[in-house]
Amino acid sequence: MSIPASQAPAHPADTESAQRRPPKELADVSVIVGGQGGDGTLTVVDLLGRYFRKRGLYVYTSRNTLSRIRGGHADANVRACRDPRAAIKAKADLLLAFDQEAIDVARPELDADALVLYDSTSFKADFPNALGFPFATLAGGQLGQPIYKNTAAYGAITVLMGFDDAVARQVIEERFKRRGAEALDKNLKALEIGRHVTLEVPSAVNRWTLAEGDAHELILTTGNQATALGFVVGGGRFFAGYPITPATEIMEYLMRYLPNYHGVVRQGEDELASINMVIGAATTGARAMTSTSGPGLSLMTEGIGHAGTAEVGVLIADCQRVGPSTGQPTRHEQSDLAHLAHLGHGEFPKFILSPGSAEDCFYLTVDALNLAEKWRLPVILLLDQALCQNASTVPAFDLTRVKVERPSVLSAEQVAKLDTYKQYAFTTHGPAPFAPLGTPGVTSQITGNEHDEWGHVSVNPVNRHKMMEQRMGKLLWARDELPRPRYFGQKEARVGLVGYGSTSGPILEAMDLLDTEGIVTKYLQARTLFPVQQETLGPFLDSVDYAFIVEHNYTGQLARLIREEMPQYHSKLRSILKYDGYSFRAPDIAAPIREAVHGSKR
Amino acid sequence: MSIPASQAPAHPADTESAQRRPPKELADVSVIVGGQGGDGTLTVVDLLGRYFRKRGLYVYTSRNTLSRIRGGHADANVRACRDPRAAIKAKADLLLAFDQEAIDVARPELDADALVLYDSTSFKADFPNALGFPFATLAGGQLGQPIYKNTAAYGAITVLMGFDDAVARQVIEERFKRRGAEALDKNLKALEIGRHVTLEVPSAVNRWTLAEGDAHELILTTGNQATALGFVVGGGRFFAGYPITPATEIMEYLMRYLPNYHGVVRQGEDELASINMVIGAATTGARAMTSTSGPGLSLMTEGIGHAGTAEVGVLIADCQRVGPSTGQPTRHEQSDLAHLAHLGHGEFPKFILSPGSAEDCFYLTVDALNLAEKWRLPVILLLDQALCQNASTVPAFDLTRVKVERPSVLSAEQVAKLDTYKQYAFTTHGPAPFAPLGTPGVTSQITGNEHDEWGHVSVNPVNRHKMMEQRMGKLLWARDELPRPRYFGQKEARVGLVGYGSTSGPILEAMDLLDTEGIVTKYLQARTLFPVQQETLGPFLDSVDYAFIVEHNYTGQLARLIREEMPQYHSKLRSILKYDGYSFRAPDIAAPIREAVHGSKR
Amino acid sequence: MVQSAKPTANTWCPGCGDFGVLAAAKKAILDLKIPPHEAVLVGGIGCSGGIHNFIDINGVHALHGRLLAQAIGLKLANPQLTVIAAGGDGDGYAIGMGHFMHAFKKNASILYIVMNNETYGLTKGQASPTSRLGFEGNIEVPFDAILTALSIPSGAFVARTFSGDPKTMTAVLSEALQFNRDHRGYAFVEDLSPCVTYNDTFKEWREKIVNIEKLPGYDPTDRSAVFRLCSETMRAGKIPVGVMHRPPKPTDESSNPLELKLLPDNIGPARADIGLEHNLAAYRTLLASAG
Amino acid sequence: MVQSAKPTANTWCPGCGDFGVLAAAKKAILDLKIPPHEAVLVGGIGCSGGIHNFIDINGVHALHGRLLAQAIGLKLANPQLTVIAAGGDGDGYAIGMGHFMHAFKKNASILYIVMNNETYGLTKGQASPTSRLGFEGNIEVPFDAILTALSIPSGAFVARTFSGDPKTMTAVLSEALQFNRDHRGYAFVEDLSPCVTYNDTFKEWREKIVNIEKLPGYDPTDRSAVFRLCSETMRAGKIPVGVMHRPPKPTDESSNPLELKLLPDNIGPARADIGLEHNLAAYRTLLASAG
Ligand SMILES: Cc1ncc(C[n+]2csc(CCOP(=O)(O)OP(=O)(O)O)c2C)c(N)n1
Ligand SMILES: Cc1ncc(C[n+]2csc(CCOP(=O)(O)OP(=O)(O)O)c2C)c(N)n1
Ligand code: SF4
Ligand code: SF4
Ligand SMILES: [Mg+2]
Ligand SMILES: [Mg+2]
Repeated sequence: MSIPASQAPAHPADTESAQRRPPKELADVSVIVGGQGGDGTLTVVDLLGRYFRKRGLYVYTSRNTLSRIRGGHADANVRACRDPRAAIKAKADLLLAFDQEAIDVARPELDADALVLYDSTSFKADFPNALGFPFATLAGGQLGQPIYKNTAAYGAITVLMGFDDAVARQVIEERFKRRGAEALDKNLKALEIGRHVTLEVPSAVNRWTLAEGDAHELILTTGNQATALGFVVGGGRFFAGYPITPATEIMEYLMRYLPNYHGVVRQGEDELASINMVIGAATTGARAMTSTSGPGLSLMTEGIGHAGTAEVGVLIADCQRVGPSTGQPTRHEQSDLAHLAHLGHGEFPKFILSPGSAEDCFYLTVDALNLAEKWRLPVILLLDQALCQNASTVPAFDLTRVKVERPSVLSAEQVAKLDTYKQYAFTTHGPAPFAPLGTPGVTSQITGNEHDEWGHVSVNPVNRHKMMEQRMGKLLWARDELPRPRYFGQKEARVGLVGYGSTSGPILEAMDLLDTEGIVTKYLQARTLFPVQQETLGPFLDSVDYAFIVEHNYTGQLARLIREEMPQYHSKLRSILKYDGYSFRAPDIAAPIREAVHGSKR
Repeated sequence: MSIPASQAPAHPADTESAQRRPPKELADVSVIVGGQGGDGTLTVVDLLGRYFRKRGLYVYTSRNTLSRIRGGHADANVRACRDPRAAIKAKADLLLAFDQEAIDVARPELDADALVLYDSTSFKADFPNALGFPFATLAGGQLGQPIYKNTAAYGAITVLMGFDDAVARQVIEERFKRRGAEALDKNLKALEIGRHVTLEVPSAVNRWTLAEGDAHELILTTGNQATALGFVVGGGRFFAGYPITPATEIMEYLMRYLPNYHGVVRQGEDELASINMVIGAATTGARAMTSTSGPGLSLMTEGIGHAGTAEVGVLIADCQRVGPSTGQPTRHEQSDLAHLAHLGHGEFPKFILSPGSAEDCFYLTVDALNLAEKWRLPVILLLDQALCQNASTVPAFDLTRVKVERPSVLSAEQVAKLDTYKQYAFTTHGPAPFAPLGTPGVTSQITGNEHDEWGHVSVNPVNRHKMMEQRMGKLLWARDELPRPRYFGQKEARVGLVGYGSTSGPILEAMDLLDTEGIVTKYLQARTLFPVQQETLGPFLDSVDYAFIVEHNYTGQLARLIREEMPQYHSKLRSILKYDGYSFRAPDIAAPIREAVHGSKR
Repeated sequence: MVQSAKPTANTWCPGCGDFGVLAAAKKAILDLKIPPHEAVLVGGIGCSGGIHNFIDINGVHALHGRLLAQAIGLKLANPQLTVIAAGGDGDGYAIGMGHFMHAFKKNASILYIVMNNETYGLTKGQASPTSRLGFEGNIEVPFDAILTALSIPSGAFVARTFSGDPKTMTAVLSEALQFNRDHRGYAFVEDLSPCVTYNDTFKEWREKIVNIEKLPGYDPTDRSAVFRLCSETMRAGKIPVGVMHRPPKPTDESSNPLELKLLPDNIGPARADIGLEHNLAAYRTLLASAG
Repeated sequence: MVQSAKPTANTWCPGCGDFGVLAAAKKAILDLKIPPHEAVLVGGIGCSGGIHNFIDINGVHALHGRLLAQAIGLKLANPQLTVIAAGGDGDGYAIGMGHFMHAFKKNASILYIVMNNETYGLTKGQASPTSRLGFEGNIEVPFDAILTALSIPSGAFVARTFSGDPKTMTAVLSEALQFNRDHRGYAFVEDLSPCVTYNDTFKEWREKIVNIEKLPGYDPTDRSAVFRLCSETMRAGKIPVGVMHRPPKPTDESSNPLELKLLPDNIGPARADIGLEHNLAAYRTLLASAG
């Protein structure tokens, strides 16, 4: 229940007459904050997120920024929910708008009942259900600086949603304590300004109340942060990268973390330098990674192939964004998979792993480090903008689930017991173990030219043939060790979904939606994308009538990859695609499934 | 018929007793010349090739060189045949060896009856049927320079094969006339030295005679030269590249040709510069190309995607070699297709065309230029080492078959008649025409960021969606214009072969082989590899029981690409693969087909 | 008039040094009466690289670091175009460093403007190759593009300007563009262009800049002399600005710019007649020579 | 003794200048008593780059142009290794130019030897960035690595040697390696190493080289002075060789090499203990700080 648009207080002046209603309890709330870059939209979202967490709710935040520093439309979204949701809510309940553009952009995202709270300093909202206060004027007048308008607006929201006053203040304190006493003081005052004016509008007071959740023990993190943390505890000690949205934060976190563990972080002069520094570092036995996004990834193509054939284990985190070329640097897409699965001139083995949540980023990064070193090949950690940068609440990371295993690394003691040490010895089951450069007693040759077992250049056709089989054999030999999918939904469902990365959030929500309509589904969240995991996908596809492959690209890359490897299933595969820079909302996924199910029942 | 090994004149001293036999007529002869780099092996092959051509035979030459400048084993092969053959003969009839290594390397390539002619100056051949003369000693003694041993050996071969004396001399004259009188004179003398000693061995004289062919009107060229020529007549005027085997000769030919046509060739500082110079040039309306091989191609990944999304038509010739990384720079492989078909972060349209012979290189390069410009996208001309560097006899190029069409280019006059000019206008059928930068009356914005119709940066999701469809739509809209396959063999055959590039030569020979055994086959030589040509592959696959996809790589890249696009045919596809750096010989292809056919008949 | 792509609204932070470059470039183009369709601005990737959107000539948005390659390709394909490349210090001196160096060697008559703000603006303020020690944890000595430009034995015009001094900047850009249009070779101008958001150096730079042209011993035709003057100025904690190298009029063809060496007739690939008919005779000869 | 990769047979043309570098490098390593397993030679792609196959230390064959990045990664991961990068002028000054420049800025204590033969040997004699005008149709001014090295304000050791003078070369390489091993920073040595097959300059270079150290005013701590000396020598048609920059012993930490700035304890990534057990406490604190 909510106020019909016609009765809405469009402006403080209109509100006096509004009747009192019992507050609606929100167990799943979504707030958009929109304005120009520099309006402080992210701060409001951050404050709300902090409050929601204290209320024990699951939180998910996302943002739409432009590839520019100030100005231009920017908005952010925060969702709080009693259920764990790692997706943007289909429709928002409240929009805080700092200009009309924010309203126009958000309009299709707003619930029919949504309220627009806005800063009436410089415009009158063109929206039926709107409530305006001159936050900038008020902040300017009382604090001397209109920029506090954002905290004032937060204050208004605390009233609208019936926040606990003390906790609402506590949130401000936590957020601003490091900015000095003056900033803290002014923000607290701004909070009061916002509260004050809103309290004067009876219909606005406790318009909603917020459900209480039980998710108090969670941490709020992003995929980028979780990846950086996973890298450290997985023994990663060398990182080289080059700034690029949405990957930069991995480097920035590691700049903070790694120096405490004898680790090194270098910003390279470009991505070519970065991947090659990482390869150099890895030859000494250091666990090493780079992170990048599309343009940088394309530049690393030659280097990744080199690591493959020289058998140097390295980790590449690819934070996908909208491509090709510079594309849309701040927007979401999953369109690098086809490239990665077929990457580079010539043929070499690599693994492509993809975590399905910020939590998974942590553990899968550890696995990726172990696998890269053991199998002596490049491992790609395939992320995407939403996974990298959207913050979500996840269980605290558990070190007992972390293992650092080094079966391929020979110590000086082990080497001393050998008769011969061949860096590229032929085996029939896996990579030859290697002695990192610098190991006493042996010298190595490491090369990207075709080579014999010693690492010496060879054009012998028999040797070439065997070396190809030795290297490519890893794709078979490693199968049992590669991360398994996660399965969700009803075992007996005949409708399957397959996806990876951040689509997991909206997929799970879509399944719940469909469930309420009696459509039972199940979901295979792929965590190893390459080599294509026949042994898990096969039984899953066998068990369904058809499967929807859900991904953010035009050509259906994951579906094509499955077809290429498992063509016998082709008639079961259907694609749900989105390639406009925005993430799926649950209904985007539910709708085509509903249609197919009803269609097929007709 | 030939001499059994035991009766062979292993050394001049042994030969006096050998009986006279009627000479065997050679209608398909293969000669290997092997030694150390610097022994002049290529010269002998060149001289033989010239003679064979004068005899009206089809000629095919190939070489195995190391990635080093002097020394190390090197060999070359020349085949002459009354039928057109663009493949190395399965077994060679004659080996000219300058050292024992040459014999050891060539041994598996020699016919059971083959003769080894060798320079006995420094070794005695370990081979049953061998004939040695001390060419180096003789040349050193009589000419003062042992290096003329190669021409002396050529002299010996002219006797063995019953060459016409005058023509054999004429060949020397043609080859050395530009090297000055002394060089010519000494080579003529060396020829006589070789003839002289050989004539003294009765069993060696006219051991074979050479069939006469009727292919007198052909030219001898390589894929690289034909591509360069096609580029010029197709209106190509800008080339930028970076040296890399086996692509360098395209640049070197164009350095000679282009300046005569207001054209420009630049050696870039690397492949990144090259592809981006080419893109820059193409924005002015110049038809522009780069050529490279694997490592350079990988580096161009970002640039090619940029051309795709900025809609700049450019041509990239990829001369495939053994990868990944530096791989085997001088060796043969077809392992870049998967990369190219899925190239780069994000998604953009491109065409991948592949000529099946040196002749086809010429015409397909012209087509590629027309298509790149018309469709405003990158076109990849997919070549391979054997196609690029092996010389073969082909019909002289026919300018009446060349067309230069420019439907997408707006002239100043056309522009003047427009109301609005949008570089990226939405259409429903093909690319918007463009006015090259510099066209009076209009200015353009060309960008790799997502953009609106004007070329202005846009993050609007509706625009993004439409732009993706506009660009990717080209892959559908252009289908009718893309080069069609060539078909060979019996229409009614139920066994199909599919291949591309230089594999066409050995495939056609294998089909003839199988034909003699009663196995009828047919061959689809694919000339458009991407987009996968369903409309031609479909009917072909429908018409056979199964199809062998013949290619030089480990994973079966073409077969996988077909599966990805046409999974319904998966059970008909079988792969014949080779990935040891050497080209197919016909029996390599015939054998698995024979086995499959007999197996399936069992 | 045909309606075609027009400049868009500016997206820079208010006060950004790049506004100075934009204004000066517009004025120089106007002063030299270059028709919009004859001029091309190739932008890099970065805040600065967006400049091509804000000026009424042809615009090309290149890949990060590759603007010089595209600009040189453009110029060689159509030598009558006035070609300006403009981007940031990250774009030009980090990922683009190889092309930066080779542009001097190539010596095509294009102008390259680097808007040096000693940081990566668009990716939010990381250290760049010109960042001073300590900036965002930077531990690498800053690169000095002028000293390096002087080290390359080419006939390029080299200068440094400051966004806080638009008059001088306009004069320098006009001179550089005229140099290009006279086919005298490559022109490189580094503009000190503060990033007011992540590295606001306006005040500091205003105090530190020293006009090299006013120093005793200044001779813009003598690289070593200017090299020494710059080194000394820097050692004194100052920043030299002004024209650093103004090559004398060339006396022989070996110092011609690239486009004239390659295209003595000044036609070039874009304007070559590629119609088959007009080339038939020449193509026949060419094909006859092959094989 | 464990049997492991040993040097292979040489593949260079007889007389190639690179033999001089190989001999000098072997001798320097021997003289400094560097155990084979502690030294790594990272080769580029080119004839010269094959050098890592011919010397009894660890060898890495990098990608074309990327040897410096691999070498620096190696050094930072294990600062106790003696790391030499060695390749050609094409590898280092064309495709590798960006890394060439940035290696000075980075200033890790590794040695980089460029075997400059003014051509691309392995791809059969095309013009390289150092080729003179006219060589194989070259129309770009040759790049001079020494002048440019002097233009970068870093604490690097810089020298040029000549393959025809192995004694000096050995001395210079020994000094450079000792400089590295003392963690004093980056060392760059350009060796003039003729390609006897495509560009045999032995005779010419022998006549043209001038030892800069013997010239009046030589001061290897003063970049501008050496810059001028070199420029003048070149103007006179000669080629300066010798130690071009020998930085004084550093007096403060800001001139420390990269590996010491990053790893004051000199342990580094490769030798860090990454066992979970030994890091548990620290990891717990780290994780607690997140979220
Ligand atoms: C290949 C590639 N790597 C990284 C990026 C991300 N990126 C965008 S702008 C930029 C740096 C911009 O710095 P600068 O060139 O100094 O320009 P400014 O914003 O300071 O004007 C980077 C690294 C990219 N677009 N492409
Ligand atoms: C990315 C890439 N581009 C091109 C090549 C081909 N290539 C091999 S060696 C070489 C040049 C070698 O010249 P230089 O570095 O001077 O070495 P030299 O042979 O003269 O010692 C080139 C261009 C390659 N291997 N990789
Ligand atoms: S971030 Fe800096 S460089 Fe970018 S627009 Fe703002 S002030 Fe200018
Ligand atoms: S080609 Fe030149 S550089 Fe290469 S090995 Fe021979 S002489 Fe040396
Ligand atoms: Mg900058
Ligand atoms: Mg060289």
